Amino acid sequence: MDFNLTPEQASFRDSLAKVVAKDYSFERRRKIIAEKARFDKDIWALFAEQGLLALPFDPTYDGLGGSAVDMYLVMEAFGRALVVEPYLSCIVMAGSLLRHGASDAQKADHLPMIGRGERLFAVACHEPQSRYNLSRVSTTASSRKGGYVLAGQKSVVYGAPSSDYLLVSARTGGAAGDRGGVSLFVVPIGASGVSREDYATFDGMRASELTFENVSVGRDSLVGEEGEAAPLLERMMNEALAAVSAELTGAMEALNDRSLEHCRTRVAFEQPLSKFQVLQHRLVDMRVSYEHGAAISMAAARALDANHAVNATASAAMALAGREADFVGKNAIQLHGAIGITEDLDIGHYFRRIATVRSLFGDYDYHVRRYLKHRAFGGALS
Amino acid sequence: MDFNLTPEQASFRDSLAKVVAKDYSFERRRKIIAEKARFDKDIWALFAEQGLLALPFDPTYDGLGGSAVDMYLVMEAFGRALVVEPYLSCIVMAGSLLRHGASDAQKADHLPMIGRGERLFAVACHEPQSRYNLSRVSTTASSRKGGYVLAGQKSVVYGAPSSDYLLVSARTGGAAGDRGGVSLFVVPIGASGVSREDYATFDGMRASELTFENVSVGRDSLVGEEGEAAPLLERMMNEALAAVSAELTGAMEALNDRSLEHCRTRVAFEQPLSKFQVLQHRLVDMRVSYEHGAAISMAAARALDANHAVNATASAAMALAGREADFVGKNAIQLHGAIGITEDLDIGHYFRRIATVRSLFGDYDYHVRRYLKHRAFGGALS
Amino acid sequence: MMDDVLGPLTAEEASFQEQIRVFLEANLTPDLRRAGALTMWAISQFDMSKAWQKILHAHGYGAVHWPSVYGGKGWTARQKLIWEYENTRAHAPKVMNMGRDLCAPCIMKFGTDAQKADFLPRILSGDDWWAQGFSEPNAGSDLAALQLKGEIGETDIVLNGSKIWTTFAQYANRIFCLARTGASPKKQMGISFLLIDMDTPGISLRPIHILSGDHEFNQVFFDNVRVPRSRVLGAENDGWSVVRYLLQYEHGGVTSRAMEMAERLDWLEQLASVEEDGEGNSLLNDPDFARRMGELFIDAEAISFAEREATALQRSGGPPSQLGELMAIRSREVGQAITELAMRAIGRYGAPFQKDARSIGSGVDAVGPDHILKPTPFYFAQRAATIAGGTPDIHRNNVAKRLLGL
Amino acid sequence: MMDDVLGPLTAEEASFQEQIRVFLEANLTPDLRRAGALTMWAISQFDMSKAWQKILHAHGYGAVHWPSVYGGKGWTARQKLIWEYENTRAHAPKVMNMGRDLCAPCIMKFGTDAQKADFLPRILSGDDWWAQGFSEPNAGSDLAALQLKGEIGETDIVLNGSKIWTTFAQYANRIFCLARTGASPKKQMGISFLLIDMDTPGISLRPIHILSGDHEFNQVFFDNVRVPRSRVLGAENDGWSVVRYLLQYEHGGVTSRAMEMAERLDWLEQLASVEEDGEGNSLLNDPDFARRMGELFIDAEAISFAEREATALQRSGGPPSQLGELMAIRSREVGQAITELAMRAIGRYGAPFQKDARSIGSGVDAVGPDHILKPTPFYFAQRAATIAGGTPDIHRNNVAKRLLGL
Repeated sequence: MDFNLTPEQASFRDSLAKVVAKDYSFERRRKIIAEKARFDKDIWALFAEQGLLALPFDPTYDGLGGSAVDMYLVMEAFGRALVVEPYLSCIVMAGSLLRHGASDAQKADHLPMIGRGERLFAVACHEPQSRYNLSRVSTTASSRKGGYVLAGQKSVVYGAPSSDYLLVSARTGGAAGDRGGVSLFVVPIGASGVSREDYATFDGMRASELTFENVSVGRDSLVGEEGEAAPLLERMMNEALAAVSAELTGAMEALNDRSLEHCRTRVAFEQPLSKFQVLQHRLVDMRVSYEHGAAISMAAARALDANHAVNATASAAMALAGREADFVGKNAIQLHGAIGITEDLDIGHYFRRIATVRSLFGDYDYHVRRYLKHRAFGGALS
Repeated sequence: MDFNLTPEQASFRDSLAKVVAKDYSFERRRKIIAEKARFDKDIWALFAEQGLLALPFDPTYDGLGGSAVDMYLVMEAFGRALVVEPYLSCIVMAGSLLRHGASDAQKADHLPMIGRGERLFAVACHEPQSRYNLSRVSTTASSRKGGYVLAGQKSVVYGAPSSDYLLVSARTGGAAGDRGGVSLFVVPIGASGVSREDYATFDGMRASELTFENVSVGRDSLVGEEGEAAPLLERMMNEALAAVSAELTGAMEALNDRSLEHCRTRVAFEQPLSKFQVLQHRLVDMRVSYEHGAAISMAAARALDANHAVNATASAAMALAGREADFVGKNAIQLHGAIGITEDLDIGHYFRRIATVRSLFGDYDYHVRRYLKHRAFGGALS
Repeated sequence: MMDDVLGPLTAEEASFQEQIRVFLEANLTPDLRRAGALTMWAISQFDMSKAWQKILHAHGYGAVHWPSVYGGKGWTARQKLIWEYENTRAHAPKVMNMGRDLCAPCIMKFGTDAQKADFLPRILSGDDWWAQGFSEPNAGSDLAALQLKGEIGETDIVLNGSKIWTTFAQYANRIFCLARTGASPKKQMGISFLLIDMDTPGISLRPIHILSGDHEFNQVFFDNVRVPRSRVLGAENDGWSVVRYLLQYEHGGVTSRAMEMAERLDWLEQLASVEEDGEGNSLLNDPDFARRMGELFIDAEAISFAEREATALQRSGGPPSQLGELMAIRSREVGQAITELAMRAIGRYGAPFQKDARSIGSGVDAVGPDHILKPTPFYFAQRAATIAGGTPDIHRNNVAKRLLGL
Repeated sequence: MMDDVLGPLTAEEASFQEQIRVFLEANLTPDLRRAGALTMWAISQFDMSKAWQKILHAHGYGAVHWPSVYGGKGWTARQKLIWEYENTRAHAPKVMNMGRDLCAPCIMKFGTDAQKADFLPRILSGDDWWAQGFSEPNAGSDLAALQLKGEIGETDIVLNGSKIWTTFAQYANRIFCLARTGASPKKQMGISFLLIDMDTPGISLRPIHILSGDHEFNQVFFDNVRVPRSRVLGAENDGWSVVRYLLQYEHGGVTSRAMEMAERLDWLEQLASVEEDGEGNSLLNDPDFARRMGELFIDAEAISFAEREATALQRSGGPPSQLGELMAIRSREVGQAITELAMRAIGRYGAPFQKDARSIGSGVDAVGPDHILKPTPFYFAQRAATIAGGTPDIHRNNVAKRLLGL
């Protein structure tokens, strides 16, 4: 989709496309995910060098002050390339919590290091029964002299295996499910009492199950006010949803390019597939899906930048981009036939990522409901 | 669909097909609906002569003791022919209430007359705010010496304009929405205090808005026990849903036949439409819809006959047959182009009937929920 | 939803908007608004739409999109959008537009000075009403297959054959038609574009009622109809050039899909807010209804954003979007789905056929509450949205060819 | 749902059912059941499925569908259905069946006495495991386009080329293949059906992992592989006759779609009953989840009824249904949709990749609760349901031609 970008944004978009095309081929990705760590330090250094890791941060902390539209452009490119390094969890998500919640001292401590690629964060805010509800926190933070003691469990924490620090949500008051009483803490990954089970995920990344037993942290590890983390987590989720939607848009674009090319060259029944009318129409519908997914995803980025209708638009984006990507992913597999369902071709890896992020960030139904909740009905027409 | 019918049923199906083909052409239907009454007395007499009006009734009352499968076959044929006479409201619905609820004296009074086509009933059990909930009754029946006095309003009562009697639900106890406290009464259409506004409906039929003001009826007009009409109404609704599903199945079959024929003969871009692969596939999908709609509709008939899982299967049928017929109807219009959306061709009349019965008997969402309610989840697998 | 369509206004735009609002407020009678709100297909009830055109003309708004030399306003794209928006929001009648929006631009482009002088002012003033005679019984999606025969004589062209799907021809006093006036191996050639008076001897009509019950279309028969050769627009036998120009207007159009959807969604929401779920609660809180509504809102958000972004991109000097036909595939479907859900919303009251009660001035009361009058016929009429102007299959063929290069 | 599949049983059937239940109860170890329950695609974990075949054979159930002369049971269709049902219900492993269900019927029909004697008993006993070598890199949906070259010599046929999508070939000791052994203008001619030992020199494998992570397929390379001419099944160059016979078994099959769906739906329901909605309530009560589940149940009710009705019709002497291919279009989609909803059911725990934890005997513990192991890889593996055996587009082409006569 041709967006109404500034000249700077347009050239940023081009340069991102070149970077991933040159340095993040499917072959290179294959090598990265064949390694246990699934984290290429050279790539991360390259991202740092390109300013991508410092993009959303304030210049005060060596950041570039990028907008949500800028982040859209990064995630779109990463979606095309199926980047597995933890940009989403570290820069977008942990970055959001630190930008909006951290004290000046915390920012000064962490953001420049993150921006240089020398420190990584992961967000440990989901629990086994929380599904997509970030207020459903059972992990506790009990106040002790000079600090807190954390106890509980966090699940499917992306990026944790390669992180130095965790941002952990824990309850300082209220009951599981209450919006109030959730607090956020910076915890070094190696802190005493933190145990970790690392594993691979279907989308080529890594995550952990984390257990906190008697983990002592200082009062200065609190991010934001005690018991007031819910709005921070909500903002983070909205930024994550916009970013994921952009990533899905990039994936759709790549899938459509590959599918079109495949149909032009693959012959069956003595004709290229692209000569069959049903397949032509399928390709058109896939393009329709891409265009609508791209539109709503950019709408979410612009809503973040304008700080207008953020919850509703972020969920609209995740709902629709997710639905469209699902359609494109399934049909790209169908058009490619058996090779589409193997690990040999990129098509299936896009499909796995699409399915997985919908599991991680909420499916269509969930986000339609969230949209409805934040877009209150009743007499919109004056 | 080829059902596993008895030889008698198979020949009944054939004879019904012949009757409607011969005596209920689209031309004849056009003439019938151009008349204000939209009720062809000769046709009704013919139905009586063929035994269709006495079909579901017990032989004790001059009925034929037909099964729900038999009724399926009638409604399937009527669906193909778009019969506008009030068979569904009078024979299926009022018939159900009388069969299952009426006293021997009431049956002896009414059923033979109905079977001979000499008396017609309509079912006045829906109110302006009741939607599909037959327990949401605000009409009241106050007990008076020797009888009751009815007051209230009934809406969109199909068949009322041509009826002699109404079956009216009214509350003898409980509050609107309570299952208990709903009673059922036989009321002559001309009873003092009954006022009627008749009108045409989009599907070529007629209905009325009815107002009951101080309508006195005798105690012998009560059908079933006082306050216990809810199960009768539920049974009636299940029989109606099975019948409507059968009707939709017949309509789908007709639409598919017409569409196939149209695509074989209509030329565009120098080829018959049937040569375009997307249209071939559309026709296949329409056939798929028909087959599934037919299966679930017959399943509902068999469930009624076996008196097993009746609520769930009737709603499954209405949900699915409705969804399939909607798909077939819309696509039949698309395949026919502009002429499909005119009153000149039968295609659009099928479409109107399909849309209208879904409004009258509940849409897909409603029946999926009703199915879920009656098919309780949880540990079906032993 | 309507509130989101325009986006933020500049001070200048706000004052322009205010001026339009004042005009509409002062001139739109309840009947006119009702006619606008009860529009089933492209055009509102004719007598109302005619009355409204007279009012528009009297205030200089007869054809705001036209170049000012012909009586248009010379507005910016943004001003035109605000005009459309305010008219939509106020439920102004939709004027029979085949003359103003389709034929007039062709006359301006291809017409002789005499043709311009004869026809344009009368369109503007609402004295002439044009029908469009393109489709034929055997030339629908494949327009160039048309067969209306035109024999070119010394002074006249003699027409024999028929046109069909001719919207509101019963109200038109003129009709522009395509006729096959020359032989050619290529079917797009040998066609002439004719400007015809409806009262020419030999023209007769057969009414066609659509599923909403409305007399929307006609078949127009031509039996030795003599049309002066001066009534050819553009060159004889080169009518296809005119058609191609016209189709830009028909397909591209000036109306905003997003606005149409937004208006419908607001209407749907209002409907649902006065309906119950059968349990005594508002239909808006029914989980299934709310979900379907939410899905449509989300679809509309994407379409609306795409439209605004494309407009903004063009305004800032970017290329015009190549995606119009592609985007319309989905937006037409969404537009239809809204009308379908509206019919669902009114439950069993979707059944009554109330053409007369809908007709302004008929004096016939509605059965049931007034808000049930529109949904069913609107849903039925809007099935045409995926037929008129090409079926989705035709559009997919085009997009596959033009955009995907297949 | 499973409870509805068989319908009412006669006393005789019930006692037959009881006998099967006793056998399964006594012989299905927890590991075997787990292997059955964790089947991702057509066949369970090989070592488990092999062990199960040995047990089946030891009890006379090695190939219940075969004619009794070859060691089958000679059961009625109804008894076979009850057998399938009880096996499905008890989660018996799905045995690698290309030998037993596809190749064996062809050997019975086309094989020489020597071929029958050599191959059939070893299939029955679980000593031989056959792979199917049909598809090639350039012959998928269009099978007859195959190019594996077979040069017919005096005693041997020499093969060069490759086969692909060869399920579980890494476990097979035999493979049946189609090779192009003669020239012909019609591509279905000149093909031979060969019975080949996997340890023949010149055969090599390239493993292919599917999206579930499983090593499901292989590419099988043939480099001057010599196959004795005695290993041709049927006539040389007339392998297509054998294929056509075989495809009846592959497409028609003995398994019940309704049963497969019912099993999945019961599983889905169990999954949902142990999952929460994020607000502390059961996922079963989530309106969206329940609705999607209800929709699938309703779809399955129709498919199940159609299957029972067709079976009953045939049993009562009616014609065999012509609708198998048509009905499978929808039922495959529904089968996939169930797996997709199952992945949705487990929420964020859909992400972990746990191939080892799924493998019986690996000793690797699951991350998260045990019930999350299956949904994601199952969903991914089941994408093959609309590819293997023909895409929906291919089936629609066939139905359009054969059933609609287009």
